[in-house]
Amino acid sequence: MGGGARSLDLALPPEAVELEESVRRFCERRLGKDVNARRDMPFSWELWAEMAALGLLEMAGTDMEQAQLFACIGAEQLGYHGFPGPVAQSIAAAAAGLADWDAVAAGERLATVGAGTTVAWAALADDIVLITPAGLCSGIAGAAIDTLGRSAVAEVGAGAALPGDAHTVRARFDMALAAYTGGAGRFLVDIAADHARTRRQFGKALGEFQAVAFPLAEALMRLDGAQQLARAAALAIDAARADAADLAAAARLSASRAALRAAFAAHQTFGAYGVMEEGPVGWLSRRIQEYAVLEPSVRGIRQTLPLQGAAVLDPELWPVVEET
Amino acid sequence: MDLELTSDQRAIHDAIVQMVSNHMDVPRSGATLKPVEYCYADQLDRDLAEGEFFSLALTEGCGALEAALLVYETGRSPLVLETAGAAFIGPLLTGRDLPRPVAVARLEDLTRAVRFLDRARTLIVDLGDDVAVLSTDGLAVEPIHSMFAYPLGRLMTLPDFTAAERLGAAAVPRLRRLWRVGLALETAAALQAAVDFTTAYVKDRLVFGRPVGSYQAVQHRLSADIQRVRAVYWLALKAAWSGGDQDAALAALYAQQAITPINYDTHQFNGALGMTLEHTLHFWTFRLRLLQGEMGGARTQAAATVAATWAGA
Amino acid sequence: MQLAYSSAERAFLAEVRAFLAPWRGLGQYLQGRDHAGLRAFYKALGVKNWLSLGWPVDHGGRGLPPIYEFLLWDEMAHARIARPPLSAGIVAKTIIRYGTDAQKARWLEPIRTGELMFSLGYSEPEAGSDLASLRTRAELGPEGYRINGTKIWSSSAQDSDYLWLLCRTGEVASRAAGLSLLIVDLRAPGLRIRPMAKMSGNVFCELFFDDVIVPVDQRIGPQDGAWKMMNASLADERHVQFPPKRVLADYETVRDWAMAHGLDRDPVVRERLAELAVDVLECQAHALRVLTAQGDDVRASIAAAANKRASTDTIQAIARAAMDFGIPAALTTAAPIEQLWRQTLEESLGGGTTEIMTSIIARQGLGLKA
Amino acid sequence: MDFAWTESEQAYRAELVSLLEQQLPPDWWDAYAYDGPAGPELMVHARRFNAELAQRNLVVRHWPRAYGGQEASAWSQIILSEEMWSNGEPRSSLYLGANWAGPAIMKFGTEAQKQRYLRPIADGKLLWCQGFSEPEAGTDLANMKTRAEPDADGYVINGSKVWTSYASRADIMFLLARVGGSGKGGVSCFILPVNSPGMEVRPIPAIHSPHDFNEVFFTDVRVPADALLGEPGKGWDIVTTILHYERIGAARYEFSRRTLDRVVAHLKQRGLFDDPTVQAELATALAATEAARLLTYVVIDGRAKERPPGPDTYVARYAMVQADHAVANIASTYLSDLLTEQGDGMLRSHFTSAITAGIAAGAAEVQLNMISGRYLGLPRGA
Repeated sequence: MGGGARSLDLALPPEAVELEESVRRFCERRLGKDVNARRDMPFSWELWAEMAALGLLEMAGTDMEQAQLFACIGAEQLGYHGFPGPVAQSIAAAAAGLADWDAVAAGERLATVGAGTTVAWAALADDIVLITPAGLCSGIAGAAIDTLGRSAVAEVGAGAALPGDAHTVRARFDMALAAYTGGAGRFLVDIAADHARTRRQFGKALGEFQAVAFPLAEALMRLDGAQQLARAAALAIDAARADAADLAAAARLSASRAALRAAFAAHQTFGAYGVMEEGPVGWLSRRIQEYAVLEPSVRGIRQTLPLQGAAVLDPELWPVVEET
Repeated sequence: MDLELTSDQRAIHDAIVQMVSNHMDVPRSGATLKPVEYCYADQLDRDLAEGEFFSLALTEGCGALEAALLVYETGRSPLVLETAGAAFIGPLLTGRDLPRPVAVARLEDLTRAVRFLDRARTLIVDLGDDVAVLSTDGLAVEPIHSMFAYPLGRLMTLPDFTAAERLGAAAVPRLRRLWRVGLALETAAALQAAVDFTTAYVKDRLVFGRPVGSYQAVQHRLSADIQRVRAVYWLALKAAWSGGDQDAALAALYAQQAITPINYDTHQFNGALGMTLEHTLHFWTFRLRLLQGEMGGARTQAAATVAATWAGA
Repeated sequence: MQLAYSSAERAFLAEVRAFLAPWRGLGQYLQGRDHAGLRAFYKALGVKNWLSLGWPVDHGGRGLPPIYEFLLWDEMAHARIARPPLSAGIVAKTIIRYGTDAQKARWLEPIRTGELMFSLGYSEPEAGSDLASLRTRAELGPEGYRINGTKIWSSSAQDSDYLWLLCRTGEVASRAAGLSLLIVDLRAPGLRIRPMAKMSGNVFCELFFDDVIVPVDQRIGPQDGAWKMMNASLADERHVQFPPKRVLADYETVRDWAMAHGLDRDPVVRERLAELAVDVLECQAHALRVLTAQGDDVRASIAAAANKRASTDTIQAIARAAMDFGIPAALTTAAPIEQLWRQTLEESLGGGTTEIMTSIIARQGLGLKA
Repeated sequence: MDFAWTESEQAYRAELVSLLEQQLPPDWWDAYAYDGPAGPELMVHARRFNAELAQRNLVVRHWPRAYGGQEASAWSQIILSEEMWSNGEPRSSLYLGANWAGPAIMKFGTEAQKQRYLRPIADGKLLWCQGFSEPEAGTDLANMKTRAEPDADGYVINGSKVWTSYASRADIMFLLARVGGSGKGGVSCFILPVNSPGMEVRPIPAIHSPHDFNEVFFTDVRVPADALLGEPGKGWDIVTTILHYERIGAARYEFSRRTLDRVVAHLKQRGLFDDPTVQAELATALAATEAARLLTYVVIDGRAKERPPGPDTYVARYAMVQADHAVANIASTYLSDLLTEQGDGMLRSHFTSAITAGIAAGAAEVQLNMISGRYLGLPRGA
């Protein structure tokens, strides 16, 4: 009965689909289609610069229409492929008022964003942006810390104030991290489902066991919800909605727990394979968890998120369009 | 260590089980739509009293464990009977048998809802810094109608505790310990009964040409549930045996945390029929729901567990 | 991608809210017992022509896109007034698709005006989730269909006019291929209705058919052809079946209750409420997926399964949390919390169990045949 | 019913505690045990440690006297396991021999096999490994492909095993290989030295440890006829008996319990201990470890009374996995920086073993399947 809704439309604009495709092709070409190739890929300046050349970071720094939606789509894809480096953090850093942002956008300098005393990618970054209650300041990297997520964590001390708006940086940080994390979770579900379709046990495909299939289906369901929340948060940032940061924080909490659920289901699906160093799950699941725990943390979101529940579908929060 | 009942304990256990099994019939509400709130096991109460089972805790050669068996075994019936207060908490706290039923409550809950209060003849109150034991004669009790499958009551006005028997500050931790164990025993019993009931149902009920219980999604959840149930049982018995703060808090904590998943799983697997008041399942479900909130709920037990384990240092 | 509303949609929503205001709380937890009130309400909707928002114009409808029905029933769920009636949804839409001209003329108008209430006769004591195994038989004879068997789980049969009956006209072994849809007068001789009380405080009915006669012209669509029609009508109704504001309403109830008792100052409660707030937002995201997937059947089916599962998971999580906060005030029947909890226990069973929804996602979303 | 340890059990535990205090170096967790009982430093240390144990008659105290034991009860065995596992299992894979390989030989072996293996086990000289899992047969052992073809003087083994803990440094392997038949019927047990010609051990680095897992390849490995334990094709009975013991052989709950104390110490140091959310998680995890403990004791009680093994074992094993995960989750949520190489060796060791806990000795799912069938009596799926 009737066609689709026109005012509410989840289909991505053609340019975003194009971006998504070009990031996918880039990742498959440079990281390899095979998970085994991706897993061991360390951060590399060359790879980072090539990624930057896709224009994703540069776009995140503009106020082009739907720029953050594009950033979100790009971060999802890079997360899906486990692209090494401060992807989400760079998208957030675009709003931090860095003096050398152009070089960061071009992939020549590396920027990261965090809070507290330990920051992911700080061991490699040229620019560290710290979100503090008093606003933004630059961070000074101290000792590197080896972590299971292998995201170049370092101790960080506070430096000079930065001009950008902390609220905006935080909103983009949460949104982009939600996208990256959700993408990573989806990758884990996909490879686990693939394994479950092909591997046989007790005379049946593994995926015919409800104990295997259901946790993966639940993770998929959660990830699908989280993906729409992250995209909605990006649109809210683009539309300068006053509560955009809250929606972004909600999206990050959603993506983080969905991805952790996906990681757990994938670990279980792969059994012993799932815990191998060269195994398909561990490298990415540890990064997902690391991103959840590092400040500003998901726990912090639970403590501060406004207890509203209407932000996605409330017509009064979204712009008005004329029907075509 | 010996985790089997001694032959004396076995004899007591079997006698209780036999008596309980004589009183398992629940009057049906039929098509009247009048919900059965609870069915009190009056006859079982009389039978057990006649056999002096309520005095097990103070009987020579018996003690807390034997009384715990009584609380557990009677708790498996869909009919409700007050045993935790009368046979376990009361005698072990005061060293004497108290007029039954015995209601136990925190001061702050007295005017809200207290299990058994509308039938109780003795009320034990945790005053925070003291314990009061008083007869309910002359107390202004209002029965509370709920679907929670227990008799419930509340006090219209607080009594004069200065006139009541007071056990002193040292009795407070003792009461809480015993209360937690009683709570865990009652919970263990209702959980076991609900899971047993559900297990029997899913073996028979067919869906898509197979028994419901042959689906792995059902099997695994019920299996995880039975692990929880057995854990509650053993934690409760160990706590009854040891009388330790930590054991009691752990048992109550594990018990209260096990309720939510088991409530949902048992109802999910009993399907639509499990939702009707003509089914027996809801008696345990509602009881468990009430037990879950007792003594401040799992969070209070968690705090007590931490305090009993890692205080100081 | 666009998240925005047209001015016409906004205006419609404003009109809906104004209209619903006096009816707020009619259905309490959506299965209230005030059937007289409910009838009056549906008739008032009929006057607004709001029971037929999505019907084609030439069948007396407004021909509006699904978002209008969604906005209406979503608000309705938030205000705890009523669920979309079977009559104007599945029944009318099936008649529009598959009915004869005479059937359209006979049934659509009184449905559109809210005069007829229908009850659903699908489940049986031995066929709950697995409808293809149902046994209630309809034998075609000279006087019409002669029906024998038992139906169960019909929510409001004691207060409705007609039953939308799924029954077996083919061989028992024919499974889904031997089922037909009939409209049965609930006052027909030989039909006995037995109400049963549920834990939620609501009622559902068992229906016993003893040689109940149904005229042939009350069969909708071809004999033995029910399965396809049922699936089509389910697809038509996906966007209004589990409205996210039902979930929001439950959440707001618990949140406000917790705050009124000062529980949100407790960090454990506070964090749990934040988790629930995000669950609620996820439900909205799933509803959005259902609403925008109309026309793409696989995507819509996965989205609908996810939406159902997410909604029931969340309303149960909300109710569990409320009970876990564990203060005695939650337990008395006067508090909204315990009613919520009892109601939500059954939500994961009706409308396709959680296991079936998960299975759909596993099969269609991941290609896993569990 | 009595939950107390006897005086002699308490004395036994005290003896073990003091032995461990003497024998384990002060930097034990950080320098030896951080990678679990299969870590190279630990395996080297284990040879010294095991000699000390043997000297005190502590390796096989629960065995019959005829084989070097003292006929101590099953309770003394669990006390040993508790003290060893919670200290990172300083025996390394000696415990495989003491817990089940030895008992399997006692029950199914020839007199010559008993003579050959039991005394060296009691003397603490053999580090074992088990060749069960295969790339295509993880939890589903009946699906294994490794074959042992009979020839004139014994058998020729070809195939491969995977996830074989300890193999790179063990002395001896308890191997499952197929003699004839398919399904469970062809499964047979062999005992052979790990350095047998044609056997190649290749480590598989895992996220939890670079040392825990190995692949083992067999290319025309010739073993004498007396490498076979029991009858050919009857290995399934042996395996089900010994796996039953293995499921709760390691007192993992005690390791989790003591790790939780360490977690608490760190949380206090960081000012996180007073957080009510943290406290709720700590209490829940503690309840899980103590539940697993009691459910294990129920099984031990049955064994002490020589009752046939029942489905309680699966319940206990599943509870242990839950306890492991509960403790590990707290550590990884609040102390994740201590789980790395520079972190806290005990936390790291516990965390990494908890990751595999759901997988080792039959995945958690298999335990649930067993509970469904054997405990609840639910019908099998189609």
